[in-house]
Amino acid sequence: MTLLYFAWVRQKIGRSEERLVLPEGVRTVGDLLAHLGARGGGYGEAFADTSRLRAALNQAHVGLDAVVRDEDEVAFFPPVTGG
Amino acid sequence: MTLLYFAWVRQKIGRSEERLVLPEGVRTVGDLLAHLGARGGGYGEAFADTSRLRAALNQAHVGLDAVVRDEDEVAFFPPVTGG
Amino acid sequence: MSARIQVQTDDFDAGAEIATLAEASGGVGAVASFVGVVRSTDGVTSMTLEHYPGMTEREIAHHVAEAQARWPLLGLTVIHRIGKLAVGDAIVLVAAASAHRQAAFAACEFLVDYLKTRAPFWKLEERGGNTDWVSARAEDDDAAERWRR
Amino acid sequence: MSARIQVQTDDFDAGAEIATLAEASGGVGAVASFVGVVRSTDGVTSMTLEHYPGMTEREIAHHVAEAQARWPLLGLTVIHRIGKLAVGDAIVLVAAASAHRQAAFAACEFLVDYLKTRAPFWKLEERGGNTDWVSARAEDDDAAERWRR
Repeated sequence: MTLLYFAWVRQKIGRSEERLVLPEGVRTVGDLLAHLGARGGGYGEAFADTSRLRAALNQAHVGLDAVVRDEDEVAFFPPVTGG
Repeated sequence: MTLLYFAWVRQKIGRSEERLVLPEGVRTVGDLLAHLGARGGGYGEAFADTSRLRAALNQAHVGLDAVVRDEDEVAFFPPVTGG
Repeated sequence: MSARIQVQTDDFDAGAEIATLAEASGGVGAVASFVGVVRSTDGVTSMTLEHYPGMTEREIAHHVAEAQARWPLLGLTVIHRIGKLAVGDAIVLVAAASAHRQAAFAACEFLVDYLKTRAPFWKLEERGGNTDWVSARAEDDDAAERWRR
Repeated sequence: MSARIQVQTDDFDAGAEIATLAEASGGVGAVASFVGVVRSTDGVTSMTLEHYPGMTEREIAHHVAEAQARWPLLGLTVIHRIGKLAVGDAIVLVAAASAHRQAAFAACEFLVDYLKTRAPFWKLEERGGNTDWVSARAEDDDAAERWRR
């Protein structure tokens, strides 16, 4: 799967994109978020407070309960502030 | 006083402006309207249906009960259609 | 707050007017605007706008002042054209600037509603060789009335 | 109905965009528009806009289609800028054309509300040497929510 990070999520992690093979035990966006946060460091900081995070699955807004597959594009970012 | 006519009121009367000495017995815009309508011809046509007419006294919208004086500018016109 | 009120035969540049409002103060975050356009309703080919010089400017200034009192505005522009206009031509521009969009949109809609029901303009529609004075719309009176509530 | 959606670093000409909508069809009587502008809030000197390429266009297209379904529109234009912008610079243009002003205003406000809460843009404010990511405003969520009622 492709992971994308934007705004301060990107800054804390230190990269904007990475590839990942769907890890064992990861079924939902929430699982994926917990898996990444457990890496610690910048990931730990970026994913510490899920209330400040939003996610998109294949370029559509989703909740943490959305199911992810290995071929998906998943993005993590703060609440949007455009317009 | 100065009388001004706009849109189809002007067209029916055949002029856009005229001077008039406040006629005896004319106290309000409504009196003035009746006085002018009594001239007949284009005036009679223009002032036949008061529900289709609006008036301004010294460049402010007024009702037929507004009191007119000899130094006033009074305008008669249809409901406005700008914007 | 600056307010620009203009009655003119010439066309206007809505983009330039909006840019002027956007740059009027560092506090401007939103410019809402409205452009009225001559429609080809039932075969209309052109339209001639007549107005009451003097009263027009007074009426617009009066409602501009009311808008300024009701909303925290940072700039207002009202340009109304007169004379002969073709289908697709712009008739009027109303643009309002504020820190946030709610005030800008509200002031813009308020001024358009009042222009339609209070500003002394009259439209003469031309269809081929025939002309007709446009009738006032009851919906416009209702739209203006809602601001009194 | 034509809809133009654009994400770009360059500035736009709001007047030209409005004129294009005005002339799109003889039935256009009203063009309502919104221009968002960089404000100098608390000493902001410039701002950098980041977005999610691909998703941005999809989200905007989705809400443009919803606006078209809700109101009788004759044209819609959404231009959102990205990259570094200075105070007073235009960020976004939303313009909606219709026969009458109510639909044009409603569609324009609807799209601005949804851009603010759904389109994946993020603003980084610069104050001198310091930078801060702008926080989402609860008022914006409320503004978008009212269209669901």
